[in-house]
Amino acid sequence: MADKKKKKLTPEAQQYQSYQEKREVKRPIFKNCIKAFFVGGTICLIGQAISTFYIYYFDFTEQTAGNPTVATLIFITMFLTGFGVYDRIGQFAGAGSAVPVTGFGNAVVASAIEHRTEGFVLGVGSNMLKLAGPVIVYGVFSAFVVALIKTILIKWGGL
Amino acid sequence: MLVGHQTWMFKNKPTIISTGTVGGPFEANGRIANDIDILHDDMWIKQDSFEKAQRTMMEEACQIALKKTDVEKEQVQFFISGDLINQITPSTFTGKTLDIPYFGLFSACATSMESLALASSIVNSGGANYILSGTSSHNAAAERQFRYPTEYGGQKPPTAQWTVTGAGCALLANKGTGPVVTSATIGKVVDMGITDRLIWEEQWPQQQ
Amino acid sequence: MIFFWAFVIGGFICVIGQILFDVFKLNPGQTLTILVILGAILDGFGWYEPLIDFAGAGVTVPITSFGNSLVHGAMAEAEKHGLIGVVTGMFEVTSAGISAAIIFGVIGAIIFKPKG
Amino acid sequence: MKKVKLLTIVLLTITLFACNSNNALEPTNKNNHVELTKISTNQAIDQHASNEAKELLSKYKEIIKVNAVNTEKELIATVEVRHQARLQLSEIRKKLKNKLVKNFPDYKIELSTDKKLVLEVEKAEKQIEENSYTSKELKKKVKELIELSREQT
Repeated sequence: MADKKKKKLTPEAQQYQSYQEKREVKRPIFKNCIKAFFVGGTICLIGQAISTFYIYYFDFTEQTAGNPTVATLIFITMFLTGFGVYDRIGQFAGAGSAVPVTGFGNAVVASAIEHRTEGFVLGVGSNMLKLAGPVIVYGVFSAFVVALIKTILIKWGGL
Repeated sequence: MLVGHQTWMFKNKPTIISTGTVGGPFEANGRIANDIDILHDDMWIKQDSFEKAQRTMMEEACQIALKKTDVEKEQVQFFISGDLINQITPSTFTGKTLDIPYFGLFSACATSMESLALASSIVNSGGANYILSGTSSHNAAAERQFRYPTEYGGQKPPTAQWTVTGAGCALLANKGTGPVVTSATIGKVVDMGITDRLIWEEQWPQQQ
Repeated sequence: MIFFWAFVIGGFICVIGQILFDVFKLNPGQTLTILVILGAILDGFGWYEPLIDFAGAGVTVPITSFGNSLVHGAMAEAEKHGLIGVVTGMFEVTSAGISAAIIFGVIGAIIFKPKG
Repeated sequence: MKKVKLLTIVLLTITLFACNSNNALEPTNKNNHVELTKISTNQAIDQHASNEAKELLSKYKEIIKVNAVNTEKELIATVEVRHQARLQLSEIRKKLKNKLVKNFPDYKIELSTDKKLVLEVEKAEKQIEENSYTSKELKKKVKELIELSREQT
């Protein structure tokens, strides 16, 4: 895998690494993918159920039901995180619980809860987005780049 | 005293006359639970942060070690200790509570033996009669400092390590009964290029 | 029918995340960042909207939709105000996820203590 | 390890490009699957246009459900399409709307595929059927529905 990295190391380190690679407990990739599929799919299914509920019983259309659905899922996540259940689910499901928006909510809520011992302003306030920060930063930046390119293409490229 | 390049031989028999050990809830389920003096079933130990809990465990360990002997706290010359947390605050605050002249160390897990080696060396050379040496760590405090918040649902790979919740303390004396520290070999820092895939890879890119 | 596809497509996106975890050995932060960027790019090509029509929450719940709706907000504003809209319209559509996370984060910090 | 990586990349690209097929949307003569209720027209509220629109739309084989109501100036129609066709939903919507605009030049046309609108228009149809709408109420309702269908966030 990391052939390039290996070349820079001393011979002892290379030897040790190949020894380590032989002994290392491999990640059960296939099993993890199956778990991620089912847990992730279930979370999306719950999301679909919530959004259908909003469409049927409130004044939301398919377009607008997305926002309250996300908020509801994060609300549920807050309790699962606070009661210490979400990290168990996360250990079991891996990406299955990290990729849905509940994972984003969990990252924010977990950081907020964790840093409350440092005070509410400098603890909770400044550390809350520690984990979710990269997602927001690169989400916004990549969206900016994509939207910029698309706008320029539409305006001057006649797309 | 120095033998070879990095080994000390102690001729004056520095002796561990007593020890104090404290463990957390995870350790209470382990195989050596019977050998731990105090087991807590709560990660917080009635403190308001994990770091304070770690300090409390260290204080308890020192007090137990002292209580097991008839040595008074005032007879102890030095307290040598360290831990994993930023600025080794749990150890430093324990030093404040104990009110004993204090050395702070930092060598991650190796702190336990490093403090013992240094204490033995001081006792052996006649620099002190009694020295408390020890170390402490707290799973949640370390997780949060080095990895993710404890409630974050990140998946740990099967090779992930688990930081212990506990504290250990040894009272070293120049005479008495107990195990004798005969020698100590000090190791070098070696980088074998192994990284913790969880987060360390970003913080410590492989150098050279 | 939409429930079935929400499950399958949502699960599939999570499998992509798991592959990034296990095969490419990335940490969660990097994985989520890549998925968000992927969502933004897909929307740039106009392929994300059809997926939403097809799989509903299966693509709006995974974090990829965050990138998608950021681009969407930016594009909607850009149509009205030109290039400046790209900067100002970003959070027009997607405020729900972030504001909900922050609000419930603070509430969570008030109610709960970490279990350790 | 390298092979696995390569394989995943190839699989990803295939899945991303695979959903790009484009099948044309053509009206057929027969379509048995459509749910369609014609509203008996009474004096107060003329629903001829809606009924015609429904018949027109029901000829497309992608469509499984049609509902429509109209006032004197506005016509709002909702369709539900077969799930496999939902990937081309925006194109279908555009095409159907153009068709309606061409066929009903006197009306302001609104066409939606949204589940919420389907439910609401169906409700409105039922109430017209039961004669519980005055034409004023209907106008208000249709205006509401048009606003709802235009909402973005």
